[in-house]
Amino acid sequence: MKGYELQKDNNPKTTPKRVALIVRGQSARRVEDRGETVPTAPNLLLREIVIIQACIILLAVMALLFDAPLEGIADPRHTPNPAKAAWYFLGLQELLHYFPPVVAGVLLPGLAVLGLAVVPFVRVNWETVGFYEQRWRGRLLWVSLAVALTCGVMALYLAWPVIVPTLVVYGLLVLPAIPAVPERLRARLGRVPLADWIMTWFVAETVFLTLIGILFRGPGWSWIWPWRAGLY
Amino acid sequence: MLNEKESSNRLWRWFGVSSVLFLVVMAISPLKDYFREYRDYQKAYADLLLDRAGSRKEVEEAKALAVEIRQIWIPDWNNRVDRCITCHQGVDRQGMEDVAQPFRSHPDTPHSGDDFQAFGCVICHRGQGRATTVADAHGDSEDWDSPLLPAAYVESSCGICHLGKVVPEASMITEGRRLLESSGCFGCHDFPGQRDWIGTAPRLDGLAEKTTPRWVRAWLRRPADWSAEAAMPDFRLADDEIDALVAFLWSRPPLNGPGVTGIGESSQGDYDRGRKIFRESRCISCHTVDGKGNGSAPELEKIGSKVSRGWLMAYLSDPHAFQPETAMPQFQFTGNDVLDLSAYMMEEFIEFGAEAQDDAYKPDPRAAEEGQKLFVNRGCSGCHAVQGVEQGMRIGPALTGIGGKPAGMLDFGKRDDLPRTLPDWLRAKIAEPDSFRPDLKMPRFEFDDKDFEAVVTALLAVSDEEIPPALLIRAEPPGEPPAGRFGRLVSRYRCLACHQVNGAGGDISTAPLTAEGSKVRREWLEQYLMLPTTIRPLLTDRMIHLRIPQEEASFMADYMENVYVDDAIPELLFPDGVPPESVERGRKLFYERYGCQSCHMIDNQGGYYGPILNGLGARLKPGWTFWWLQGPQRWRADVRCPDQGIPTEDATDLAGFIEAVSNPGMEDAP
Amino acid sequence: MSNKDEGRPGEGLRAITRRRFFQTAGFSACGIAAVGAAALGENFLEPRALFEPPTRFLLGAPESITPGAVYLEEAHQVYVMRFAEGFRALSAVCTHLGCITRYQPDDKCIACPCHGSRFSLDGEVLEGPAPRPLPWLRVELTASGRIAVNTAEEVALGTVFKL
Amino acid sequence: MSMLQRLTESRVWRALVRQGVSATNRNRILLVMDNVFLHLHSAKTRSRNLELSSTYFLGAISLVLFGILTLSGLLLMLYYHPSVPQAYHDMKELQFVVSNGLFLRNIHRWSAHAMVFIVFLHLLRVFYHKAYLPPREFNWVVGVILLLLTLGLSYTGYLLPWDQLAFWAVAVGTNMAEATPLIGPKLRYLLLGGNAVGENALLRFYVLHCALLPLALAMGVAVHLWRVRKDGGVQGSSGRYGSRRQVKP
Repeated sequence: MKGYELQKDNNPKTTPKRVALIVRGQSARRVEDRGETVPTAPNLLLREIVIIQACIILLAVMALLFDAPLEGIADPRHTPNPAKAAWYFLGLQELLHYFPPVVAGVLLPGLAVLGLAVVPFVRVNWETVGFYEQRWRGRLLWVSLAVALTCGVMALYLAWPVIVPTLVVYGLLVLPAIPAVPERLRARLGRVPLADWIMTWFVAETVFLTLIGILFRGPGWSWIWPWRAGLY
Repeated sequence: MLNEKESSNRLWRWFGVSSVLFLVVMAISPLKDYFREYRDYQKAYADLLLDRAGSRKEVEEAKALAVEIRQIWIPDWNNRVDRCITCHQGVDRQGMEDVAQPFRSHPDTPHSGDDFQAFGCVICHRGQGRATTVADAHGDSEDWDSPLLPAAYVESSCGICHLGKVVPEASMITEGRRLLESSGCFGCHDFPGQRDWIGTAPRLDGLAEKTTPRWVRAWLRRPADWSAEAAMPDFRLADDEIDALVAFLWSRPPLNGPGVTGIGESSQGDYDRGRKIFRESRCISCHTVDGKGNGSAPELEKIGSKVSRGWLMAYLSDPHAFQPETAMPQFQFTGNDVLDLSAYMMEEFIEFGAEAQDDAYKPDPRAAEEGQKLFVNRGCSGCHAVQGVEQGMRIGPALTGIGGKPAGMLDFGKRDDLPRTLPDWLRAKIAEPDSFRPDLKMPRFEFDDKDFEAVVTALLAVSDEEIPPALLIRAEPPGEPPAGRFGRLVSRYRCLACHQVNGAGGDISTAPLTAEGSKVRREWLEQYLMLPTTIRPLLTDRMIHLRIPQEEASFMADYMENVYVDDAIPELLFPDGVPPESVERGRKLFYERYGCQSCHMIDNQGGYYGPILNGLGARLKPGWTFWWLQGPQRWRADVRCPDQGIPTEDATDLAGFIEAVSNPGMEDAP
Repeated sequence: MSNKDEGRPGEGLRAITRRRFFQTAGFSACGIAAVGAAALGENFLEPRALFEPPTRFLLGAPESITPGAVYLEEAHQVYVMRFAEGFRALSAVCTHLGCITRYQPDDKCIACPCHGSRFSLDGEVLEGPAPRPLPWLRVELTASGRIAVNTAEEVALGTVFKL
Repeated sequence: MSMLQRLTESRVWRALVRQGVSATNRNRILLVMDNVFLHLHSAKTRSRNLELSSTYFLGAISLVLFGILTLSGLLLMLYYHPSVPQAYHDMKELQFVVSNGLFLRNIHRWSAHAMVFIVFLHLLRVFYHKAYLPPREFNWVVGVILLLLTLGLSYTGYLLPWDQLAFWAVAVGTNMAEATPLIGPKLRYLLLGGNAVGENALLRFYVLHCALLPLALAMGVAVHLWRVRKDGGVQGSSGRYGSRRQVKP
């Protein structure tokens, strides 16, 4: 196995017989022992039961208080205004507002899924090293270029809601490079690995676009302020 | 170890608490379900029945009432389900008329219990049939766009199945449909299934020969100012628009058909003779003059200021050449009659204080061009035909399904003040179209409150509800129009404008002609056609004097004698003359038993409410009298003569008495 | 945090009884919930509004039924017959296993196509596995003068309806 | 008491309930090991994983939601006809006639929403805890597929009430699918069983929602859980981001 070294931990008291994986570029460390164990029943089982019950209680209360939405019978002649999808698709619908369907409906979600699927197979994700813990200047340059490129393309399509979270996350990423920032914050942010930055960016985009779709879009997919025009 | 125990204790506590909570939460929905709203109503109804129970059986019946969902299910009709009777349990029960809703009996309608089972409730009242809560059933919930119809408009639902112009026993929608037709709504809007509506707007060719620019201007400014009966709405035209329209109309070539030339404005003609002809012909049976007339024809009070004398004479000679669709019959006036009549009318019916005529009007060609555009854009061409403009262009939106449109899909424009309901929207839209958006072209109609209600009712019936063909009652088939020579005469004299034949025709005369041959004597009919006499002095809409020549009258009387016969009416009641004992018995019945003299005059004594029976025998056949007496309402539902349930032998004797007394000396001969 | 309690006698016992209490409460609540869920499930499965044709149906006027004819009203699976002594309605559902029987005009009997039961026109079993005669149903005359049959109401064998 | 005792000591009882009261560690472990439903758990659990912050029980909650959805969905199917316009009327029947019908529909709908949310959170939790690292990379991919299946279930379930929301969400969604290069139009045609959202589409979405996707999801979940055990149990927060070296920008 290229790139990995095998290490056996021979002490059966601390560790069951397992293979430990050590990522290249880091000093070999012993795989942590599994820690103290307790019988699953009742310790875990009871917790799970309580969690299950809590879930059902929450759902039941929700079901008692709020009726599932049901609009008028489907009428192919009239599209309601606005025609909003389920909330988890509103980010996608917001993207469709800016990009042609092939980009927003196929390319971007396809890329997102592909990106998620290959997470464990990309080198950058194995690194549990903070972004600023090694060779950060060159990488910051690359990241900056990528951000600039993304924002440029988005600006072409006037997709401001995509740019905003990008810049916010980028701003946080850059913070540790600025000496004026308090040391504790720099240390805290500096330890975040690049993989986490990318994921955070993805989550920020998803959440931001979805929230816009839920809260700030009204008839004709026009921009509204929910505290003035109400929720649609 | 103790730590573990401690945490384990805590876990069990969590488990206990969450389990109990779980149980409680899960119990709420079943409880809510058990105490559904309709349960209280059904219990209240059972209590009500118990209170009112008069017998042991009724008490047991009330006690046996189960709490359950009741419904009318119509599988053959889109699977309709109406559960209104879950709460409205008294609808099909008699004797609950005095009870408060929801348990009150359904008021009497032309449809009865079996029909309710076949139609359900929602088709008439709207709302949500499947619902079992008050708010949802009445359609007040947001997801249901067909709320309960206000009681004032409930007649509109009759019109969903009854597609004809006249809906029996539903005067509101009948009136509404009449208004929609007479106001020319269909000139701009497409109404599905109402293609048999007839426009009354005249052709506008040759207007220069008929009237003056001054008059047209005044008319266009606001038709109702000229005549309160004007069918044309107020288009709120600006002065320059009116000028353009007049220029356009005056630039049309003169009429090709009947000539209006020759007579000019000469003062020939005998005014007094003209007045006599006007009265004799009973023009005011239809035309309004001094507030008289039934309003079925234009008012004539200011006709002299409107039309030219040449046009009036040409029109009186041959109205059908000008307006093929008009209800005006062809009077058989001679040339002199027309001359005198027009002399009288032109002098008598003028608007006082009118300005002098502006003879030399020359239309400005550019204004005329502008006017032509306007003529199309404002929808004039929807109702009025004129040479050079395509007719039938409807500039308004189609009204297909307007009566079922969800309120959420209506454009309320600037009207924030209106309740968000379809009837309110419709009413406001007709009353003040420009209050929604200033550029709306829709004119204003001179409607009063009742008219608005009727029109909205008729519009609410323009529904795209799917109705099983078996339930549809289409427009009454226009009764086969009489054919041949008789048909041509009936058309010339426009008999059907007032009289009904086989259910078709106008409703101005109280005398349908369907059984005329069985009803009246041929000789009388011939005379009557030539010179009508007054039969019912109380009525103002009397038979007009058409001056039918003897030959035609004779032919028509023959035709009716032989064709318009009802087999149910005995042809010969007394083949051998009226037996004297029958006359005597009849006399007693007439005066003592049935008290006919309180309304009818016979032997120059009696009431004045019904037709005079003196000389009746010369008019009516005794078979008819006999048949009539046994149920006057068989002839027409609105006959005032009470149905006294006269048995056959009494009817025979009465008919004999009337025959003998009112027509002494006349044989009941074939 | 509970070190203090350790030494006290009875504390542990109380803790154990408290624990037992919660255990009992929890398990009983779960038990009740399970039983309730079962009852609710049954309640849920029981439809409260049925979409089935009404058991009472109308035929034409009495004159419209030819004397001596055996007429199968297929929608409701009922034989309607008119004989000299009056009208009768027999269920057409075989009493054996619910197949729809057929009238055999040649043999003047009613036969079941599934297992060969044969009935007379009085509903009596002539042969075959059918355990009971075909039930007779209530025949009435409505106010509007039409014959009505109620499939939900059986009458004694031989109860004809006379006009 | 003796009846109860005799019952609990009977062969049948002991065959059904094999461990007795789980008072001893042995019985506690047997409880897990012998039980078909609990054998997804290891007999012993790392006490660190009992902490809420270790996994937030997000996977477990997802599974529970899936269970609730399956159960409520099965019951709802009993009053549902996948045909136009009966499907919509059935929603009304559930609300107005069926005992607890609306409650059940509400639970189904909100659970579906919650499941999408929780599954997404689960994915984030696993990512930030670096629980996708080898040897768990395959299970991560399975998880991503499960997320897609969850979204697919939500989406197909959307059409079933046949209301305006349903109709237009599906009309837009399938038009989006049409934008896929090459296979797009075919895909839409197959999905809808025609060119417009209609009777066929409703039936297809119904089959997808009630049979195909749940089956796929159930199998995916089985693989997912099996891999969790094979890869060494749940991986909670490893609590070791990088080294503790000082950052020197």
